[in-house]
Amino acid sequence: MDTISLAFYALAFLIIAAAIFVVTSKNIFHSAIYLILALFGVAGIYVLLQAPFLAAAQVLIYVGAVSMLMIFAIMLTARIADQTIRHTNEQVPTGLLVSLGLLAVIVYSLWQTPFAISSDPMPEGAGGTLGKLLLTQFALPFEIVSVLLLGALIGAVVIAKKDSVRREPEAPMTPLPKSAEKVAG
Amino acid sequence: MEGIGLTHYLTLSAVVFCIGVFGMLTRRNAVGVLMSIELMFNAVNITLVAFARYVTPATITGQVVAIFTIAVAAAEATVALAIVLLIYQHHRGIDVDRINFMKW
Amino acid sequence: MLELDKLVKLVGDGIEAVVTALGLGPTWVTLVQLIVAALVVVVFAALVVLFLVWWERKVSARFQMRLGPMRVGWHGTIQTIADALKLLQKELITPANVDRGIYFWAPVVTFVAAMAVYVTVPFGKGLIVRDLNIGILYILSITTFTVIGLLMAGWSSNNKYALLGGFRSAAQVVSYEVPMALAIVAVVMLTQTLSMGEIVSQQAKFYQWYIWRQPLGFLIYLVAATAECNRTPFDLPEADSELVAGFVTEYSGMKFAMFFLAEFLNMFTVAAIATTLFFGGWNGPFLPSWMWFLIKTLAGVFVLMWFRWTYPRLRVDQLMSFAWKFLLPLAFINIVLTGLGIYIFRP
Amino acid sequence: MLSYAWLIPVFPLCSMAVIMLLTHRNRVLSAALSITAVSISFLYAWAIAFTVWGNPEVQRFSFDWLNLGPSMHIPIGIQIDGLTAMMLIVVTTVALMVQIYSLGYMHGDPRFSRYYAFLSLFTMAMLTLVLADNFFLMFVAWELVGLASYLLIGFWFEKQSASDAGKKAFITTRLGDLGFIIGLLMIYTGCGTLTFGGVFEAVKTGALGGAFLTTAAIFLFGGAIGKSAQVPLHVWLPDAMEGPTPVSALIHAATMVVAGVYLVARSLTIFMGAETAAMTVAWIGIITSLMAASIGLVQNDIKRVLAFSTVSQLGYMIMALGLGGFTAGTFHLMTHAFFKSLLFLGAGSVIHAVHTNDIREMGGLHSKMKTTSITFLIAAFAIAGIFPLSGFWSKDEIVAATLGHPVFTVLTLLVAFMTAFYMFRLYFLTFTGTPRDKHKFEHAHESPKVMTYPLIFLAVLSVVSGWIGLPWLHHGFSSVVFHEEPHHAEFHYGLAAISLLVGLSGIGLAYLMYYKRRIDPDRIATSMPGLYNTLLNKYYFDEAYEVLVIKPYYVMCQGWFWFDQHIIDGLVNGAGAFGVLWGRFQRWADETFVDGAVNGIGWLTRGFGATIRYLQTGSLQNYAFIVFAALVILWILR
Repeated sequence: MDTISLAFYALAFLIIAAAIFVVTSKNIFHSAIYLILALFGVAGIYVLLQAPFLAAAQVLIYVGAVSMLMIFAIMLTARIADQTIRHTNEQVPTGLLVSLGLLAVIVYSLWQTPFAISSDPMPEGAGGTLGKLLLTQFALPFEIVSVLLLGALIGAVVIAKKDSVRREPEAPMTPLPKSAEKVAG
Repeated sequence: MEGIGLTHYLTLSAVVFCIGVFGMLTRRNAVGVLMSIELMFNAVNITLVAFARYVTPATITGQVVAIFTIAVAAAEATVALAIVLLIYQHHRGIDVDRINFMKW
Repeated sequence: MLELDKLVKLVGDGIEAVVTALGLGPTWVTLVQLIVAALVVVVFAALVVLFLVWWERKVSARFQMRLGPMRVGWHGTIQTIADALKLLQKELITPANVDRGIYFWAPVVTFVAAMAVYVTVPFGKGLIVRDLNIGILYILSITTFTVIGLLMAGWSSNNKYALLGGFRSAAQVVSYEVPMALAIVAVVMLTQTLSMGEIVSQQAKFYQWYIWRQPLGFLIYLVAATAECNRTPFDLPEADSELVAGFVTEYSGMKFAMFFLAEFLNMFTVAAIATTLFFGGWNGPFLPSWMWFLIKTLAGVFVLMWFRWTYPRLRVDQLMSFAWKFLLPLAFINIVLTGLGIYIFRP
Repeated sequence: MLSYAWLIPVFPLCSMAVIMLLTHRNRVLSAALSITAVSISFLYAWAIAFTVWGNPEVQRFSFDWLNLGPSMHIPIGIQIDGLTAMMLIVVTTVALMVQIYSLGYMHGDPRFSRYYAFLSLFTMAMLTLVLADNFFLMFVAWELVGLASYLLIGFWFEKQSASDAGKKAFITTRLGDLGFIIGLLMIYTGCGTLTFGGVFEAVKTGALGGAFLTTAAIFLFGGAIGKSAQVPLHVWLPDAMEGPTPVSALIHAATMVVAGVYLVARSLTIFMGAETAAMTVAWIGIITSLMAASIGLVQNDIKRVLAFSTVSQLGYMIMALGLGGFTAGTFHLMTHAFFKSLLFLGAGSVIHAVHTNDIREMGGLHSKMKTTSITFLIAAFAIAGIFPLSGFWSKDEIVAATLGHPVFTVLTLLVAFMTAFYMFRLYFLTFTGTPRDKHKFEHAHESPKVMTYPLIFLAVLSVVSGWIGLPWLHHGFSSVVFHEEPHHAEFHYGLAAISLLVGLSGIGLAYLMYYKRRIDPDRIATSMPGLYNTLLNKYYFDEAYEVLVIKPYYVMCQGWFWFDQHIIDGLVNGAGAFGVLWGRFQRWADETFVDGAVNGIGWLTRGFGATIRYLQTGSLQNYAFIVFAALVILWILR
């Protein structure tokens, strides 16, 4: 067994195990940590697939930003003692069935499909080719994604802003009537 | 066994994807659902990068698309988590099966 | 001169010879070499931290017109070692209601993340573990794990101060990572490469240092980096007057030491990156390259210490608005200016 | 530089927009903006003039504005030739002077900023009008100047007479514009284009001609009649004097009213291609001129005298153009713009000093207002055609243009005589003699410098602007407005002498009557009461319109009102009553049959929905489950 295979199987094991923990862990915070592990494993897979730039981007964005957001959301919406009685809904058996069915379907079809494997060399360098592609052939999608991110940013701010929840104004403090003061005095 | 090929990566991707589907279908916690969806995104990304490596290595368009996926996933996570926070403020809880006020 | 690259090569060849003699393949050669290199880096890092802790105490003392540690060793030089020994002996207290697994792993993640950065830091001529072609990007992404560690610690301690500390640190680091990354992007626009080794080799001469072409970028980097390693005036995550000790409140003994270690390592890392990106890395006349690297980096560390003992702490809302409303636009302006400069001056 | 000439109207446009949107609260800033903008245009206009006059080629710059296929294609653009350059200079010069002058005149007005915004709007529109290279853009600008004129006449809209005058001006000129539109449509039908070049080409090659062209030209001239206040649509101009006096100077003396003259001059090729139309133009011009001049003899309102003088002089120009005197008409246009705006501004200065328009309450003001008086005198000499002021040269060209038409020559000289007379009547009554209203005289004072300096500047122009037409210069003024081919009447020393003599005799008569008081004007008036009253009441034009147009219109309206009230409403009410009855029946049918069916369907639907609503759980995960399950099932079933 060569190094690549070793690395692949190790990473695949890591990813799948972590992913299973993500979906089954009772504690949602643990799920998040396992998610980070799985995402890190995926970054490793990218390295194996000779996409180091993408691996770094994966870690930077998923681990650095998306997971962080998840953890934030968890911390803001749950407490450590929050051991909910049920962490899954009543769809577990049927869901399992469908997932396995889907897996069977996908695996069957991809094993049946002959892919046109090409043996061209990958381009040298880390991000150069990618950068050129992004700014030439994919310039339009690139710009659209930028706008999308901006829109998501603003949208998220607007949605999550405290003021967006319309609260009833609190009843103003009515001053005591004069007579009451006298009585109190 | 003759090395690791495209099929291996695709199979791994399929497994991760189906785990994600399972999580999405069964987690009660909304953030949990979101995390499952992130898993599915990553499964798809593995596919894209694997195709870029094995099918079109010269023009690594798959990696470009993967970058777009990551960007879109980030945007999706941002908005979704904002919504989650809002729901939490309204309902004091983010259990997806309790957020069914759209029914009937 | 005292260049170390020959020595490194010698050791590497020696390992190759030994491993091959044991009848193992080239994969194992690389593996063993890497392990040895990692050990060397860990030892080096430990030494650096020992030195830095002592130095910080001395510097702070001088700033306050005190002497600092004087008793253990010459001018208290081995004071830190004594402290480390004390910490090692201490009992590892695990509070009752913590989330055990995460509580255990949090310092490890933080420490490993802090260490892993050194894979691609060029300490001197030929002194780099792996000159990755995504070098600087690698460093940026690995450092994000530090925050994960902090968040884990904050959450798992089941303590409101710890949680708040974790929160603050995560928000702060995520916020300041953006201007920092953008400042680095401006440099990368000039270098046209992400590899640390190449970036250093582009700055062989004094006038080629990128700080001359990126003064604004350097300032942004400096501020953002100070925030990244949670130093004053951005030390809110462990603001002891408000949060006891922030996310480390519930940690003791060796686990506390790991956080401590990671913090000082981060400081060194930040200064090392600044040296590499802006101050020509290990390039310099007369002295051996690794010495130049150390001089420049320690000067950077000194600046950070100087900040710490000079400035008061920011308020948390000021901290956030400073990052998003001032530093980020400034970083964008810097990128635009850099782009314009490249457009004008490159043929 | 020429290709950026479109910027000239853009500066005032910008200043208007900025004043309206931003600076309308700050009067100093607004005025400064407006004056700066028009100054830039002024400098640019002069620069363009010097470029063009050295190089008499027509420059055109245009782009597609509306392109609806080959049948409907309207480009807009600008055209710069000598005539345009001359108009640019006239417009920007007078506009600049008036805007500076207004600083003093409108000082303290509560709507000061708005005033400047309107002035900018007007300047922009007028500059666009003269720059246009086609009838379409010209028409747009034509309407815009009309709008600006309306806004400025009614600027003091609190005064009933001012707002009425604004409406009168707008509606009256619109009548002319109707003719203009019809003329344009005819031309467009005839040759399929509205660019000047294209239309003139069609006329020259004979593609457009005969009775069709004549009709089109006369309709086109309708626009000029309205805008330039020719008979019978001249009635609005005297009323327009209700606006601020600088506005009268700018719009109703120097620029907008000459738009009609400009239109005729610009499309002279069309009129030259249609004899009858040209003669109509000439006749209307001379009739207007004669009539307005005669009215001017007896008016007592200083601004009205000037207004009728304007109408009269416009008639002059129109007549000259109708007789083919392109150079004469445009030359007089320019000189008239300078001295008439000077006269108006001088009158404004007087009004500013004594707060009345009635010359019977003035007198002897020369001692109090030296600058105003002297500049006014210069302008009066200029309009009377006294050598060597500008009016002499241009009027002489007009007289020369009438050679060959003896009737016109005689009438022209008669008008010249009357002009000289009433101008000096005005001058003597205002500035000399004894003050007739002591109180007002006491309070009179010279106007501030911002008002007198423009007067001096315009006085200089009134003197020198005629020298372009000096006979010993090559081709005289025609080389400036070079249009089609050089066309220049020879200078007639005899004619010049006669017209000078006529002017002098008019002045002499006025001198005798109003300065020396040798002849009593009142006795002449009482000896001819019919004529005097006719003139004083402006030939009863307004009354005639009242009787002939407005009264019948009212009667007709009342008739229709009755018809509407009784016949139409009766029908409507009857229909309504029937509708109510029918509706009652329908309601019964509706409630019984239709509602039954609808309720039945609703009941059915509700029952069905109640059964299957359990499918909609509202749970996202349920839906997702169904999606993926369906995927698997579909794959299996494929």
